[in-house]
Amino acid sequence: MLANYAILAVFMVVAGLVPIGALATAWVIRPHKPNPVKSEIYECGIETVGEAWVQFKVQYYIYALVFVIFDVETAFLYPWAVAYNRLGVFALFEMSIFVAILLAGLLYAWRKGALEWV
Amino acid sequence: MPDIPLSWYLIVASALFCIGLFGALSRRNAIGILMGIEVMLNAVNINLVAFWRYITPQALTGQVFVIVSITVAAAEAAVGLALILAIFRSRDTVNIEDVHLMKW
Amino acid sequence: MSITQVAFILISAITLGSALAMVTSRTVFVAALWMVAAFVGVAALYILLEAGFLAAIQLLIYAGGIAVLILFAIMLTPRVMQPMEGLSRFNDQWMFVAAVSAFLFAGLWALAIRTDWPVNLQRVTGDNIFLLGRGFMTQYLLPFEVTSILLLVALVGAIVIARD
Amino acid sequence: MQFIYDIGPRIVAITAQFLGQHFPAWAVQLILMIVSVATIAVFVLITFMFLTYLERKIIARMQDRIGPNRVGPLGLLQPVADAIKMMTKEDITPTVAHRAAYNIAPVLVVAPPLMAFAVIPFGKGMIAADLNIGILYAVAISSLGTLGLLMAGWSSRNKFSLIGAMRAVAQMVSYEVPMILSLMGVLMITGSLAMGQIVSKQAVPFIILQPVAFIIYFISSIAELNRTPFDIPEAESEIVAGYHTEYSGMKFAMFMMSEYVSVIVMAAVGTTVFLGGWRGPVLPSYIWFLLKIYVIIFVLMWFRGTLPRLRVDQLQGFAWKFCVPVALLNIFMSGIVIFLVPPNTTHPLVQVAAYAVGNIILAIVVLLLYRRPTARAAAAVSGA
Repeated sequence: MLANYAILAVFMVVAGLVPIGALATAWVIRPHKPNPVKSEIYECGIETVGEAWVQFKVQYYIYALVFVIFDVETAFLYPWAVAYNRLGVFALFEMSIFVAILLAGLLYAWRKGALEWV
Repeated sequence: MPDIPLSWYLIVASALFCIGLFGALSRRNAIGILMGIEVMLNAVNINLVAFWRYITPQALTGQVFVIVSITVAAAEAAVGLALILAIFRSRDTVNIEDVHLMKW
Repeated sequence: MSITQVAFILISAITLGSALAMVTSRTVFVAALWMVAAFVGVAALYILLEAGFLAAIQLLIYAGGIAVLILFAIMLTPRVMQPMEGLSRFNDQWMFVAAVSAFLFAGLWALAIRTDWPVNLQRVTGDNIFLLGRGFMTQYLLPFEVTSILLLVALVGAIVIARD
Repeated sequence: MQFIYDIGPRIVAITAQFLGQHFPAWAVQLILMIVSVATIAVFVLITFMFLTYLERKIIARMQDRIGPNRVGPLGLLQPVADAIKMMTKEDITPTVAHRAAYNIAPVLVVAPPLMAFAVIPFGKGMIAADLNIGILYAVAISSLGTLGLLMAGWSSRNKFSLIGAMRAVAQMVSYEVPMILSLMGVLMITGSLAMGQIVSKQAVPFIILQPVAFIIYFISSIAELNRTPFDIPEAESEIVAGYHTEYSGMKFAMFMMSEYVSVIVMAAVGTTVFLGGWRGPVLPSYIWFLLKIYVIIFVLMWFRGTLPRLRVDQLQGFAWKFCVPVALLNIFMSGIVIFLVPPNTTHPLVQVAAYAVGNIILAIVVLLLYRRPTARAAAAVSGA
């Protein structure tokens, strides 16, 4: 069984080597002539004003939050889906309760306007 | 797998736990503390999986326990970060030494 | 030393190294990236323990979900993205905490080595994912439904707290 | 003749036999692994270079232009010229950037989609690792790409980069949920997460049984790829180029490469799960697989040539208020149909009929549920 996963390690090495190799080749070939103006950050040619690490609105966090909750749900739903056609209809009911409780959360967020971008 | 003794996993898990503990107790930044706690939970999960594999490989309890524990970790991170954001909004800081409303 | 042992040592070194880098890095954003590396290392340990499904879940939830949540929270608190000027990243008690952690580690190490664990190295048989799915529907039905309530509470609570 | 049909496994067998005479068993295994991974990598890279050409050519045709036509016959050597240009172009690192993260980000963006190919069955017996968590592995690995984007956006220390990265990640996480849920209908039928099983259970391609799931999968993967009409993270008119604004030369090429490799991954997963994978009459299996992949990719390019960009609020609202509920309804529908018509025992035609009824009912329910919101939206548009 582990042999099946060993090829993932090989994949990881190759997937890392492809971009690193490309970047290294380019690093050898390309010119290096930095100067202060060139190395400034690019904001449409205008001099930058203020700090780049600005504060974002809380809306981003809410989306990530709902995502994490539903992501966790997959940890339960995927085994259930695999087992379903050998389980019978009671599994569907048990599953519906689980999903309904989570949907209540989604509906709450929806009603409260947490899903609006604005 | 079979040629790795169980104690190796336990040692790695306890090392990870202690690193997380150090992070959780010593960082000034509230988000840093939360990250320490997440690492501690991960260390516990390694232990659970190792015990499942080495002691009760036929029972499912170990794996179910890990999935539930991951769920709890996700819920904890969600609420904890929301609290940190709320504190940041009202007090404009995430340095928890500045947040001492309930301190003597 | 066998190949799996070498793999184990390599993975553990990466995991623990990333965790150490996490607790010591000055910038919180960089610390969060190291944390993700540690999570991936833990997923690799799960694979060595023949728990492939848990490894995938670890990647999906921790490295893909919780990490994004933490990084977003960092973006929402801009001052923490840079090291705090004039302040160390650690609080005043860090040396004491380091000593306690080291002591605890020594104790746990001794415990892990000395205890005679009742090891039972049977092969894992059957379709693990199917068994988990059936387990959630039968033996572990209560934890299964209770976690959905936990998730609901976390969702509602976090939304209420995060938006004023 | 038979040799052409299962060329992959044959070559592996012959090589293994040849190597077996000279090397110990573990070395043979290792060499075979490296060779097969390298073959897949080369295939992906060549497809990537060809796709950059194909996309420009197709979009040009749709817009009544000719597209690349100077380098080589029909402009076919354009990708090579591009590659040489990228290689020799100066690479600028902003002085204020966080150097380590800035340099690692391109690698982290490319590696996850490349790793996802480990579980793709390219043809009969041509799968690198038929893991029992197959599809979940592909989803989990692709979700790691968000971290590279955030790293790139943050480390550039450029407002446009950071805004682009945040938008991209918010969009990708929102659409990951409907994507995961849409795959579940299929998994309930197959009873396995392994890609090999998913293909072998498809006597009828699942797109016929699960059309709603396929549509949701397709839409959410376009959003995951940040392609038109969901390309808000790279909206040139608003935020320059999004998260890769600061990147130039080869590092910029890495971001392009990640985009196209992800397109191939998405098309390959979609083919395997919904279009019957490598199954098909007459032609060899891998040819079928390639044909199906290119059909999906062509539709993607068609979308890009046709549709305008959406607004952020429309996009997020569509994910949570439409895709997620509909995907859940689809799971419920599949559950009922599977209970009435068990997939392993009934004739495929009966199944097709049962799912047709199920899908029609599902469509009616969805239309009824969303009648008011759609009417309101239409009124808002005509009123404005």
